[in-house]
Amino acid sequence: MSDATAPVLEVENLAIALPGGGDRLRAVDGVSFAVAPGEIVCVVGESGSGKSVTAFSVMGLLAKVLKPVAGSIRLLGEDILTASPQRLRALRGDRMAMIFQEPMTALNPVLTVGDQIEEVLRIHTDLGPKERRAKVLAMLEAMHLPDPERMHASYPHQLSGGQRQRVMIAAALILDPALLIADEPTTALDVTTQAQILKLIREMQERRGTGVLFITHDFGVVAEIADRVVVMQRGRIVEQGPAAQVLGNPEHPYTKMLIAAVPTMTPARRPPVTGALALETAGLAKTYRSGGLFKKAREVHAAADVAIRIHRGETVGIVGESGSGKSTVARCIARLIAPSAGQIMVGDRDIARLPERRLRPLRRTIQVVFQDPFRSLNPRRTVGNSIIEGPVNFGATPEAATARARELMGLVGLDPSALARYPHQFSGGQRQRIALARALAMEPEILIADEAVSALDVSVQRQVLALLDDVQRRFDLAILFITHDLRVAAQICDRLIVMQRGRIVEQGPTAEVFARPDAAYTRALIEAAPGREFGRGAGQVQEAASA
Amino acid sequence: MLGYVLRRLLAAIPVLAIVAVLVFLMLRLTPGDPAAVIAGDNASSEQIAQVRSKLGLDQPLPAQFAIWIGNLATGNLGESFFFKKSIGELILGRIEPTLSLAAATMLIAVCLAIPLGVVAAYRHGSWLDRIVMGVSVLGFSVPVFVIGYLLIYIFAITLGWFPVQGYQPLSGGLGGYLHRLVLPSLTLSVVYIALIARMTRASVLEVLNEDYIRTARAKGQVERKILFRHALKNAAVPIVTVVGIGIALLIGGVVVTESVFAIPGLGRLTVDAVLARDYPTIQALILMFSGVYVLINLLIDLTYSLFDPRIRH
Amino acid sequence: MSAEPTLLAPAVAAPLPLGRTLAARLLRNPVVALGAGFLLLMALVGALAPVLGTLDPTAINPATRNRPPGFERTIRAEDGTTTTYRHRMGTDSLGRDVYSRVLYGARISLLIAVSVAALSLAIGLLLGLVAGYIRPLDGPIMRLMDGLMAIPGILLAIAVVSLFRAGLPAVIAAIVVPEIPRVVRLVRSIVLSVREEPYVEAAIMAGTRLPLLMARHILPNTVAPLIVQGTFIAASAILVEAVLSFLGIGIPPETPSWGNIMAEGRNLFRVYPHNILYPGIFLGLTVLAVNMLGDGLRDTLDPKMTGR
Amino acid sequence: MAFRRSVLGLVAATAALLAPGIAPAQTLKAVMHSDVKIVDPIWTTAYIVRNHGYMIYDTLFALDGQGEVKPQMVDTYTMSPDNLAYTFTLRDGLKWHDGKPVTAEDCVASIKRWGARDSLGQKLMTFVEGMSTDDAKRFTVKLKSPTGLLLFGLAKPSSNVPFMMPKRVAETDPNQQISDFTGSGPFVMKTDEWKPGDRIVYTKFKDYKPRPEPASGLAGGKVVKVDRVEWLAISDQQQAVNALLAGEIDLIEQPAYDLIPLLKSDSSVKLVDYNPLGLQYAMRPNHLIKPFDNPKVRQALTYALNQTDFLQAVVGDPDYYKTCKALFVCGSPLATDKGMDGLLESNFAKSKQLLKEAGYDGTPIVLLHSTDLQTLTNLGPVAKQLLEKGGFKVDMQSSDWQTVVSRRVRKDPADKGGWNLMNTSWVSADILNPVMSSFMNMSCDKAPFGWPCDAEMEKLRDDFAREVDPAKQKALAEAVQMRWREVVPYVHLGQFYIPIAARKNVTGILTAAAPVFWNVEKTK
Repeated sequence: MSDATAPVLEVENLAIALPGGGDRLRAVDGVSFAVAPGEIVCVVGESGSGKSVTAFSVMGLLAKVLKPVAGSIRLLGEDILTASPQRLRALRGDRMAMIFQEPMTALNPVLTVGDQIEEVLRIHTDLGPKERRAKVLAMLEAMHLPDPERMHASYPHQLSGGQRQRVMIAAALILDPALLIADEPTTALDVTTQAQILKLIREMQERRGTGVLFITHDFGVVAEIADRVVVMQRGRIVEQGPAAQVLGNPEHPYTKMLIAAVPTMTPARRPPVTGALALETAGLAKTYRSGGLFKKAREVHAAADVAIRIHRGETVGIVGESGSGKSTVARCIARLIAPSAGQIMVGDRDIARLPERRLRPLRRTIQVVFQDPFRSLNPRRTVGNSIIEGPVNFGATPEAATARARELMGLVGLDPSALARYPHQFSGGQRQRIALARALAMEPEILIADEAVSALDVSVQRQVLALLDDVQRRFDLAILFITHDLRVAAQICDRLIVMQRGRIVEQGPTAEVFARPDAAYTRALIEAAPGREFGRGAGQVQEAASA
Repeated sequence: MLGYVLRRLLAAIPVLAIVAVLVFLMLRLTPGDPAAVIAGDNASSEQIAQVRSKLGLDQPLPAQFAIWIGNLATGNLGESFFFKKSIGELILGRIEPTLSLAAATMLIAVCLAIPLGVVAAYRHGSWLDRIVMGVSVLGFSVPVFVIGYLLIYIFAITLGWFPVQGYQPLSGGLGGYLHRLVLPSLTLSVVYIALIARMTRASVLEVLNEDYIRTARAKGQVERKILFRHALKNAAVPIVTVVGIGIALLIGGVVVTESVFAIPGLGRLTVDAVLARDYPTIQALILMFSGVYVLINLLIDLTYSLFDPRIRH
Repeated sequence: MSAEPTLLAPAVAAPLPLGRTLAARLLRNPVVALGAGFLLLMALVGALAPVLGTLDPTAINPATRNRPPGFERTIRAEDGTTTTYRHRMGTDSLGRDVYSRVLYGARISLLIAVSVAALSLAIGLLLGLVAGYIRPLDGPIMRLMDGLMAIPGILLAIAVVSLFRAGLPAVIAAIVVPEIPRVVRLVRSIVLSVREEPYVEAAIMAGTRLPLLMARHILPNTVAPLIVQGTFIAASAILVEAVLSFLGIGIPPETPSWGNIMAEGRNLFRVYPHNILYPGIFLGLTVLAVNMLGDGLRDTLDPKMTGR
Repeated sequence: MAFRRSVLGLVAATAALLAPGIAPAQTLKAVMHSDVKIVDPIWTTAYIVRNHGYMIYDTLFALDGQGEVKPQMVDTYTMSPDNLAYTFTLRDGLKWHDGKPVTAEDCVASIKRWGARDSLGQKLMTFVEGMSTDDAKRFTVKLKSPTGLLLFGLAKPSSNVPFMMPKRVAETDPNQQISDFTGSGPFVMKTDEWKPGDRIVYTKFKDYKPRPEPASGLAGGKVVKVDRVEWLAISDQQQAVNALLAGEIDLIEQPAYDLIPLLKSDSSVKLVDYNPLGLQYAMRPNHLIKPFDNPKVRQALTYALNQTDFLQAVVGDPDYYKTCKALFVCGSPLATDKGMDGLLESNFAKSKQLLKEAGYDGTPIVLLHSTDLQTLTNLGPVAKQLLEKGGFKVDMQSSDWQTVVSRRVRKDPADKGGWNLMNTSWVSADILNPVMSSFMNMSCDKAPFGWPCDAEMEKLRDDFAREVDPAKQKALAEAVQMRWREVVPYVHLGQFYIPIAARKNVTGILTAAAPVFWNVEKTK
């Protein structure tokens, strides 16, 4: 709260009531902070912390069921909570603007990009069509978008994710608002794109002196961009202060825990694993063909010439951005899809082409933990039934399988009596534990974790990673770990495979790859990771496993 | 685009072939014997047999089918057993009333239903919304002919505003044509108003929850423009779909409405043909309706790209 | 989901997704309660028709045709005793008691509604599951369904009715056949989307065989949409039966169904409106009730489809 | 509301502006009992086609209002002394619609085609030695033996009526339909405006030369007093009546009985009884298969049934029905009650007794029931109820009339697509004597559906055909009726009358066996 300049935004003692039936009475309570001109304030917290509700209440865009019950929000000294709807509309887009998490859905798919940026000018200015157009083109240019003329006439679906977010920023900043609210603006983007967008926000904000309220869950991003940090937990602010202070010297235990949970970008040196070879692929490829009689046949090489070796007790990571083919490889190996070419050797058997009937007996060897904890368990079956399904398929009696399931529940840190419950009674992290128990119940040799921790909050993520590490050692598992997150990969993988456009561009021991990346793409990935210097906690993983 | 249309038309061929086989088999398995109907009340068995052989009904089924398909391929729909006219001519003579009825019905339905649906969605949860939705459920719940009789009773008999029945071709003057079209198309449109209003409401409601509506609000846009500039165009695809399905299903309602209002259209021709076991006419009609269905589906798919730039063919 | 507690938050009784609490939740919805209540009433009326002061609904009496509601007739029994019977809803063109016919008609109309819904769902479900999961059969089944879809339903029904001898089974079949493709499409689309769900893939990875996979993981997902679809099919079945009767190809006229009574009465709409009025009210209200039930069920079971 | 009214006003105003003077006043719009789909009155017996025939064709002879045979196209005729040769001379000035004169050759060809098709015609042809043309206007028919059937046959009032057609048309194979609709009758068919299922249009034939006598029945001068007649197909009776009351049409040939009170109560409409003989209901058993192959079971029908129930159920208003036990129609010369005592009085005990004697095993009899023809629909349930009381088991199978028509010609067992009983109706003019009445034909396989077989009855009919003396004819008719009682080829269920409903300003509807449109006038 700088005294030199009047703050753009002042939130004081804000409280917003939740409709009845929630786990707490207020979505946010007693929230006070300020944003000065030219300052980037990051509000950071895990899901449910109330950070987005705060942002939306500033815009006056709260859902009708959420009602501010106390406090004030002042934009340039004007109280927003008591402003008339007309006044709010006049302020929105003009004095304050917002960009959102998902640039695809935040842009109207049936209107051109230029039209949507111009809309702001039409609402708030008296400019003629020509002037508006000129202004929009200039803005697009300033956003470093190629070929502004063409861009102006394009529809959102014709743009890449990064370009869409640039368009959103253009629309938000075209009238030079005093305040820009950015709600997780880079979460849905690939890491290289994220870096560019963060840079752009920084650049724009510096040039125009805009105050920015930046909502994020990612400490990497915070480290990259924040001037000041506000940490929220369960609707309250637990700590706030200059970025260097909060990140470098947190006071509140929650902040400490969060920061400790962020994996470091510097992987520990791990001894090479020398267990038996569990899995080997050669020339693995998956090609999708489309088209027919009147259509040009099109081939998409989702994966090509993939050769992977995994030993028992070893964790091999596959990293890459979306579309790199990393998930395709995982699904081929799990034989959820049939590869187009190549071999998948499990022990001495090639399972690449086995028909389902002959594959089934071999299924237990490879198990998968999927990304989405909310969809990976059948909502209509008890957790116990889900866990014993596999063993019973393979001849175990339900009683024996249930006994084993109880053991496994304990092993993954859950109460064995919870077997009778349904998935919706568990949190996301608990469900991932259950999914892991289900996989372990099959006594697999190979475990595929397909973005298994990507949907989890950082503190939960740390626990699950620790658990994975633990069970690997217990069962001498070979783990194929698919992720887009370099930090996570650095944390857990013995060896790393980097994929781009369906092909492996680099592989090697994790520390080696991070220290001396060979491929340009690998280098770009590492460079782009936000807050590269930030993060520690590698040493704390093990102790969290039992939490 | 052209390639897409061609591909879709080609894909329609197997569908129509299946329809042809289904219809052909179904008719040949029915107990009615057109020969007996044609030969008349006092015909002897020999006379009936003669008629049967003259109509080619004594040949084995595959041969009959082959002949029919062969004729179709040359564009010959065949000749009606009863009307002593070529079926093409028969159908042509009946198209205008049915087309007029269908067009007027859909026009009324769309013009009334879409505004109703949009308003209901915007005033979601209000008494207005409940009334629109309640009345539309009622619209689903009453048989077409009851609606027809009610409208006739009120508007034709009691008030005398419209004629009770009949059709006047467009060539007989626009005024009379419209005057006679009002009640039948109103009757038939009730269910479509209900259908389209509900779909519009649902679709607009869904769109109103989209992120880009929030974006528009964040820009300071007023609600009216949000509704019509942002929401309606996005909601159009499901609405167009339901309108299209409506057109394709119209024939069912047309059959009844044409009977109630004595309109000489394809619907009545179909019922007459079925009751008379006029195989060639039934076959041709059903095949034609199926073709229309396929074409309408294609047209709908093509109009999608008008509303949604993401859909390109 | 902030801090991760090892144990669960307070243990809640496990609610079955389609269990008792759901029923309670459904009945709290006034629309559902009203619809279900009315349907129950109609079912009771149909079942109890014989003891609700009715006559034989098929007994004709040429001497007292087309009498207005409230007309009283003296009935002479075999043993010579006489009783006075009041025709609450008048008599029809054969002197049959409209009140009795309407009450007995509830049986037929509801029977048609229920059996059409059950049959089209059952057949559609089977075909849809097969099409959705057995790749080589998908093409042929869906092409056949496309063909069936392309034939206007009412024409298909007319054709099917004339295929069999006119009667209840024929009418039911006639209404079922055009409904099947829509159910098949619905089931197939659910199957296609559910089979991509991670928990289904997990079951595959667990070595679960196809029949079990279907029954355990796929089928339950179709239940809610099918129940909703079923109510709408039931509503349309009652209406289609009325229309078939209107066109003169419904169930035999001596068997009373609402559609049938109305179809018979329609020629006399102006002179004797009671013939069409009473069954019309029963039919309209019942269809309304079914539709309301369907709307309510959909809102509760399948919020995504709301308003369709 | 105000808005709607102004829109309506606008529509009405546009209508007035755009409609080209409405249709000319002298157009008569009629709704007939059915749509004209087949247009060959020789080929089908359908009454609507007969009516169509009376519009565009003419006959050589015709029955007048008193039921007497009168020349129509024929000017004069002579008989040879031995009654074996008839020579007919055509009137002057008869023309086909294409302008060519009507010739004797045309008439001979037309009689031949009719004789090949019509049941009475076929009988008649068994008497005919040969036909020859003497000149353009004269032709001679030579008989093998004397018969009263020739003139009566040529004047046959109802289906199939021996209509005269041009030779080129009359030479069409009798089993195929004609496709040239040239006649010489008082109206011309507008083939270009004929839309089956919608309307058929006739215009006045300007060159028609009516006879000088006043019109009487189907005979006399056929003077056309309107320019144009349109028959509209309105399948919905209620709508037809609505249209009549609203003045959109001028006439309904067969208004539904239940709607007659509505018509009676409206002062702008009148009901005209044009056909004093009316129509008759008949029930036909199938003689080929069990149980009606047994005469006793057929006799049980005559005891179990009664006419009143049927007539009340269908007609209701006693003004429009008559119970009549005479087979050849009450009000006709051959009407008699002889041999009818105790029959048709619903004597269920007697019926049950007969069934017991016959050893009826309770197998349900299949009763074909048509549900789409107004005048037949209610017969089925009444029949079922009476027969069940009379000891039968009845399986009433409902369908549309065309299904009945195609099913009744099947000789299969009842449970394999055949049938046992069916109901129908015919105009009395078709059954005025034993030869005309087609259900009385008991020539086994050659008989119409039902296929009754009785040599004695056939002999009586043959005798009747040869008889020319009316008194002896009557005696023969009585004998036929006595024989009918034993063998029961069919059961008649009563006579009924269908009035024409017309706007008050429609006058001149003739009393005749068929509804005809000459002499009909439309005044302002």
